[in-house]
Amino acid sequence: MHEPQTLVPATETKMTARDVKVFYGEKQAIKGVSIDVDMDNVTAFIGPSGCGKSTFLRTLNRMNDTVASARTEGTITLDGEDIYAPSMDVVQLRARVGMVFQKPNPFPKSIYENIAYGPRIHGLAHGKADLDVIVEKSLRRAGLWDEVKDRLHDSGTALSGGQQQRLCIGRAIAVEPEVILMDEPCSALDPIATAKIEELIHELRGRYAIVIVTHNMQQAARVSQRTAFFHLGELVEYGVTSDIFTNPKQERTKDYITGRYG
Amino acid sequence: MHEPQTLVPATETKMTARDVKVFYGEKQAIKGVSIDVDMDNVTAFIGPSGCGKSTFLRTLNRMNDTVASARTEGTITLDGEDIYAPSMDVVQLRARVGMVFQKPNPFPKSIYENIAYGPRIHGLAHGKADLDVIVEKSLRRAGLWDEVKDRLHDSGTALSGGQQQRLCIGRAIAVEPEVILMDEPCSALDPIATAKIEELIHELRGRYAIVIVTHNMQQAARVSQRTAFFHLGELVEYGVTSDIFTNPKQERTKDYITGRYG
Amino acid sequence: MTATRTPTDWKSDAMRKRIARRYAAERRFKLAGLFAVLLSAAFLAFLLFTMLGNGLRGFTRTEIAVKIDFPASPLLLDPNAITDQSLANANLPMVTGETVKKALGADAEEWVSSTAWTVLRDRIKADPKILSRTETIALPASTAIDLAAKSNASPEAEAAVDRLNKAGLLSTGINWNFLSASDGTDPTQVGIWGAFKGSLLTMLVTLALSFPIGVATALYLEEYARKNWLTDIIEVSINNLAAVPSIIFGLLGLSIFLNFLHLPRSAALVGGMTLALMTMPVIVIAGRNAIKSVPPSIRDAALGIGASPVQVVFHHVLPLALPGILTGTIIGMARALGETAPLLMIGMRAFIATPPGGITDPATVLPVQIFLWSDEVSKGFVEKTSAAIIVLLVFLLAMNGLAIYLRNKFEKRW
Amino acid sequence: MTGPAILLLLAGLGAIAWVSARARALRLQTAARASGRRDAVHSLPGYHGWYVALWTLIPAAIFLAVWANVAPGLITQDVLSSPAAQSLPTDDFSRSAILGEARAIATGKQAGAFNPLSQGLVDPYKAATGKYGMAGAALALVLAFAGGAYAFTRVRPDFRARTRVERLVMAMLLIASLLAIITTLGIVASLLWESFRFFSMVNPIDFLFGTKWSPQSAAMGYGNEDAFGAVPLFWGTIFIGAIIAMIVAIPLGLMSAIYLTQYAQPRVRKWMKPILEVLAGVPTVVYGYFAALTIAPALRDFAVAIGIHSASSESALAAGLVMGVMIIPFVSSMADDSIAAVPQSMRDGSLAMGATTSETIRKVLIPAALPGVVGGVLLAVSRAIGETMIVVMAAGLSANLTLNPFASVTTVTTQIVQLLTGDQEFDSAKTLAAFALGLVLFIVTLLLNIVALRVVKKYREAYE
Amino acid sequence: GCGDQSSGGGAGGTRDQIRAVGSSTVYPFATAIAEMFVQGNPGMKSPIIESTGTGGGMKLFCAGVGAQYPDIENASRRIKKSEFEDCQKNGVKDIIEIQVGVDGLAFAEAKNGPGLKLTPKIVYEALAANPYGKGPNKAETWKDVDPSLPATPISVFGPPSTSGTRDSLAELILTKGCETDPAMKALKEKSEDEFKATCTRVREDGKYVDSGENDNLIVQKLGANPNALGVFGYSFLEENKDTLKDVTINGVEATYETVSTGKYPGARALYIYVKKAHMTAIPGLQAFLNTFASNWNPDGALTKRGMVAAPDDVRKASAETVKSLAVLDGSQLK
Ligand SMILES: Nc1ncnc2c1ncn2[C@@H]1O[C@H](COP(=O)(O)OP(=O)(O)OP(=O)(O)O)[C@@H](O)[C@H]1O
Ligand SMILES: Nc1ncnc2c1ncn2[C@@H]1O[C@H](COP(=O)(O)OP(=O)(O)OP(=O)(O)O)[C@@H](O)[C@H]1O
Ligand SMILES: [Mg+2]
Ligand SMILES: [Mg+2]
Repeated sequence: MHEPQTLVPATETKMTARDVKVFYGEKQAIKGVSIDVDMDNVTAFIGPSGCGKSTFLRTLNRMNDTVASARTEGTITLDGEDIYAPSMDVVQLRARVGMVFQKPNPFPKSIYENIAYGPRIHGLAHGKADLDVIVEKSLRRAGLWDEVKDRLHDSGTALSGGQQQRLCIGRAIAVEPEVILMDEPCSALDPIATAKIEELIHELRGRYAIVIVTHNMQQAARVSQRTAFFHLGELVEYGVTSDIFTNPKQERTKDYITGRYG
Repeated sequence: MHEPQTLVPATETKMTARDVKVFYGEKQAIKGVSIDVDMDNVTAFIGPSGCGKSTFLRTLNRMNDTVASARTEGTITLDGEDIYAPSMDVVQLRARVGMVFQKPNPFPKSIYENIAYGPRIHGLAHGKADLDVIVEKSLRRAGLWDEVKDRLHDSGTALSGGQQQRLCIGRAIAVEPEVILMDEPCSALDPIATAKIEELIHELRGRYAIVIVTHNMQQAARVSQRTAFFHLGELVEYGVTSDIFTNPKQERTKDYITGRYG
Repeated sequence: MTATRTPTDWKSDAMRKRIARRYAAERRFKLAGLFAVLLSAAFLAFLLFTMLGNGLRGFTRTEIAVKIDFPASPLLLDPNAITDQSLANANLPMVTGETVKKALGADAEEWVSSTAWTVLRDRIKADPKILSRTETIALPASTAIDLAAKSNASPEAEAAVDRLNKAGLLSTGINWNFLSASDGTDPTQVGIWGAFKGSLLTMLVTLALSFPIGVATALYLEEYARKNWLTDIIEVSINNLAAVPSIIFGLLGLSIFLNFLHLPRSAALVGGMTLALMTMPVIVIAGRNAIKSVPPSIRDAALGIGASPVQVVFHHVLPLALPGILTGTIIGMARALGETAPLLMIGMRAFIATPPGGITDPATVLPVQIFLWSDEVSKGFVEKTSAAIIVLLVFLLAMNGLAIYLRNKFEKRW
Repeated sequence: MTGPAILLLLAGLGAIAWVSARARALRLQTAARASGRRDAVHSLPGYHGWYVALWTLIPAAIFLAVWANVAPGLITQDVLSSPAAQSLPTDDFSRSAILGEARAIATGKQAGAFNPLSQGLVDPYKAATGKYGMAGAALALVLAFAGGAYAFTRVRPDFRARTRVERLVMAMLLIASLLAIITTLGIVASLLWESFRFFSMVNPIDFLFGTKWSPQSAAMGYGNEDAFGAVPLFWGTIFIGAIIAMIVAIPLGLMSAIYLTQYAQPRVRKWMKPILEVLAGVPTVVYGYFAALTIAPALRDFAVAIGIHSASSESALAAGLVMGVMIIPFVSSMADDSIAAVPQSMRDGSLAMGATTSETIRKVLIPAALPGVVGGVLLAVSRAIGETMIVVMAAGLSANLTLNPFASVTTVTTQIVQLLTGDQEFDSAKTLAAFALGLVLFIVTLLLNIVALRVVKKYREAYE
Repeated sequence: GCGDQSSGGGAGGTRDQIRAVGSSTVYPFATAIAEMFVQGNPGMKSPIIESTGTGGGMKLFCAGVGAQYPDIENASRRIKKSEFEDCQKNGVKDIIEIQVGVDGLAFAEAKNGPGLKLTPKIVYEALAANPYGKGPNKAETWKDVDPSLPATPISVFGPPSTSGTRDSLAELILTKGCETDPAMKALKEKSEDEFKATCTRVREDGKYVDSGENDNLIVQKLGANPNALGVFGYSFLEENKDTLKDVTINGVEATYETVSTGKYPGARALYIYVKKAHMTAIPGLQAFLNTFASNWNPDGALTKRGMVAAPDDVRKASAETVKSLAVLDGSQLK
């Protein structure tokens, strides 16, 4: 198991959210959340079920647009650009802000095609050889290459749960995004697979801005440098991970972390 | 969080498995496993992904029968009766050995109907009032009553992930089974919901024989009195939980528990 | 492995162009979809409007008011002893012709429908005392006059209409007879009721057989059948039956239901059974797709609390698959409702002037009636054909409406 | 006793059996439950009720079905031996006509006698009917009681009534699916004999591989050679049904389904889907007139305008286009259902990669929904192959082996219908050719389906 | 028991309804008679008239004697020897043949058509597959056939080869046209078969269009295509005089008189066949035949519906048959 991580002085703020509110129809799911995501630190979102972690995460790459009833207010920027501005191109935004879902969702295509999908639609590869290189590199980074290199043309759905999740991470990496959002990427995985993915997060850190939602506080402590604690759609506390876990400022955070909550 | 549990002298062995082998087509997934499950202690199955925990769990209530390619050998008894004997009624067996799945799978019916379904098909309730009592009791035991008592007629699928899982546990309890099998019941849950379910397991212990599959070793340590460690389809080590975690006899167990594995 | 890639430059010109192209493709695709929907809908609208344009006139008819002086007419009837037979013997057609001539002029016999005398007969039957009075009776106009009054026809007919209009003798009313009568040979007197009832009975038989059998087959194949040669044979037969031309089902119906089982010819029962064989595969195929898309976790959940396989299917799988099954049923039944070819072989392409009383009585169905009328010599049948098509479409809409209501009711997300 | 009365009585008995067995099971089970182990009780009382009710009803019903077939014979026998029957004519048909009339009068279906002889037979008929009716009813009741009593004695708390009842349900499901095989056999059987006779007149090789179809040759008695080459018909079928119609139906149907599931408001989809389904139910005569009088002349003018002077006013294109419109719903509804059934997570996965909606649809949703889409297309092709009216009216009846869509072609089914409904005598090669065509078409589609099953089995992909 | 003699088909052992099957050409006349029959015989159920085509009808008709088999066959041609034998084999021994009228065969074109004037010879040369056995027909326009005609392309909508109307076309027009050539007459003596093939086979290159049984459709198509010629039942011409005009044959116009007297060359006999064994068993069958007989005269109801009355002597003979129920002698059939 890994040691808790120490905060690196942020060099570059990648994304900012200011007073973000999300409504599902009448119901408000996010109540004015402001957060900064930087390149060099991993940000973890924790909080009880239904507090709005996933919802907030999905506002960061506008995946909430696909939910008919969802409505977002406030400003979110990526490199200073407002991502909800009409001039913002959603397709490009999503390519720049990749996402890994809680439940692994490989396409019912071959492993190779799963990875190649993104580079193909974005025209990142020039020719087959180039694509092969991208696929190999992405699978290597996702820690899956050795396990699947001999069966790249098997279906992605034929892999075990942990492998599927790594495939999805590889798929997200393949388009070289700038930010990676992960929604409970390890909840379906055993400790070994989890450890692999955590290792991967460490490796990716610094190259990508990473946001991870997790239920597992140990995991949050292990992989993140900043932690945001959500409760009932509010951002209760946001700060350096080690502070949050050892010295929470808010009573609610403390109660949650020590399990006295609910 | 709970303290590690101490073993209670077993009063009654509920289920025994002797030299159980399971094959998926040609592939052997379980390689001769023998285990006893007793009424008073919670048994936890741990092991890396794909080692056969779920497969073995599913042989205990013959859910593997539903997989066309699966074939089971060996003897498994419930109260001394061979559950694979031709005279055994599978349906009744499954009513006696309840199961909670990893992925919450409520029926797309109302919360009330989700709970009431089992008692109805097994004729456990006499009249509506009786059924109401069963539903309330089961939901209370599953720690869900307070959250849903005002919307019993909403759909079960409209609940959050953690609530759905508790609903499924409630559904399993409602038919008053003798054994409850839980396949990673907390993997989708946050710590609070997890704590609730662990509490529930404590409460249920002694009344039902309980077997739980988990990836979370802390959880295994918290809730179980006996732990079985599986690896590649073999039962590597089986014993008192505290022994396994503090003093494993097998090298493989030790490696896994300390995370040096894989 | 090559050197680490530089992060993608999303702002580059090439990338911008590419995105613009992709958006253009996206718009084109969406427009293509919209175009497809609108085009299909436009076809339907065109067909419907054409039918309505031609057919609505079929629901009205032109009548000529004729003053009839019964005592003076050459009718040999005793008002106190009116029977069907005495009416039949009274040579009413001739009498009607003479009377009309007397009232409207020498060439007027051609103006009233050749079956106008049945109106007189019914009046006399209803009230024999009429025989001692003079009464103005609205007689249905002949096809020529009817057409001339509604649109345009031969100059002679137009002239006659003008004359009648001037005299104020012409009136147009809703042709209730069209909804209540059955097949006939005079377009002014025919009705759709017999064929409608025949279609109704036939569809009931078809639905009663094909729906349960189709659903049962789909359930068996998807849920219970082991994958062996028998299932393969069943599967292939069903897929193949869907491709068998309907006339062949007619041949099958002829040889099995009529020649072997000796069921009555021309009956809705046999028609329904034949069409059921044709509809069943459609329901099975759609049903299997629907059953397949019920998530396995639902089945596990039910099995896990001790539901038997039969309970799992009937309590959980079937309700969830029902919308898809109903889709299959809708298109299968729609096809059966419009089918004529197989019915030909089992004797339903026939002139049947009395509505069927039950499923074993001789009957015909709407599409056959339409087909027969479309081949009639008399021009008066043109609008009747269109009107019958409207009735068929209304039937179809009602049938679909019911199924769609059910489908929407059962459509659930999980 | 009359039929409806005895059926009603049986239904009543069944209901009583159900209620009493259920009550008994409930009582016994309550006792058993109170006294001990869980597995002392097996099935719900309702299942015991059904078990006993089925035992009461099924044997009696089977008996009645048999009896209904045997009794009339016995009754007639009885009547024939009555004195009034001695004066009946010997000729079979008049005799049975009189008997039938007497029976109709006896059962009240007919008021007066058309044939005076039948009046005398009414009373013997009434007597015999009464006698055998009573006998049948009594036997049925005895059977019902025996069955019910046997089953009733088996009601015990741990009796596995549910298993038995469910076994019957399963048997019924199996029988339902066997019906498909029976129908298939029935079709083969009803075509085989006539086809055989046809092939004894015409060489099967000439039939299957001949490229000239000219049934007038045979019809008018010019001999069979060169007359029955079925290739142009099969080509016409493929050309119209599988090529032209599909070129219309697949894009329109699939794009409609895509638009409705992915782009349109749910409310629009709810309305448009059923509206499109109406297209499948418009009678084909309507399409036929539309094709022949609106589309075909327009196409011919168009063809002439672009310089194809040979264009005929009957064209494969006209028939195919209209047929394509007719089968749009087969493609659109089935595709709609299966696209909607692709899990949302697939769609989210693709969108989150930065794919546009159309890329997601084309590259992820359609491949995942392919089995359903293909199923719909197959149904559509099947429907197109079976269509006759549109072809007769718009594509003509001349069997040309041509690639020119503006030429007149004809299809197998159309020829079958024409041959069967024509004025030619039925035993000529000409009419029998219809059966041979049907059989060959049947076998061809059967083979195609077998191949399709193989292929589908190999490439079936699951996404859950 | 030896089975139930009184059962089989229908409700009960007998039918109280007349059933007729057969030709779609006779169908409209039979239905008209059915209607009049019911009106004249209140209490009788309406006969059921099926339109199956003559051939299919014969098959049903000859399948046997009994309630499940039809009583009457409507035929647009005479019964064939093979069919008669089939009947005999199945116990349908006594068949009554009644000619009920004549169906006119009319040639027509659109009102604004070129106004063709035809003779059997021209029709033959325009439509034959192999005119006079001298090789495939190459005529493209009417002018190619006869210089007096306009140069409009040949395009004829006519009955399909399965139809009885097509037989009439072959017999009444094509054969006559063909026989104008003495060589063909000689051929007739030599080889009946060859003669028939040369004289009645119609070209299949799209100039002659088989048009199904739906004559209304031909009428509509002619309206849309002024250059085309249509061949169909006389009644359709009469009903559609506002959009069509007749085409003279040998200078004779198609009118009721010319057709019924046979001056207009296209006319063929229509028959009904009745099972004698059913006469006593099916109520109303005799009355039905009587209704037919009283309506087939030149001023009768059938002619109003477009049928052409048979010549006097034929009508007289038919009326006699209806009375005497004389049975058909199979030996004179072909
Ligand atoms: N599509 C939706 N429509 C309506 N309400 C929604 C929808 N999705 C989520 N919600 C509601 O919004 C709130 C926040 O949901 P969200 O999924 O963000 O929670 P979460 O923190 O991710 O929980 P979990 O840990 O269980 O995944 C919840 O109350 C949920 O019920
Ligand atoms: N239906 C199946 N068909 C074939 N092989 C299967 C099937 N289900 C499981 N297996 C295989 O059997 C082995 C044991 O699987 P099982 O699901 O029991 O693992 P597990 O210990 O529960 O893993 P996890 O922790 O990932 O759930 C694995 O190798 C798996 O690939
Ligand atoms: Mg979430
Ligand atoms: Mg598992």
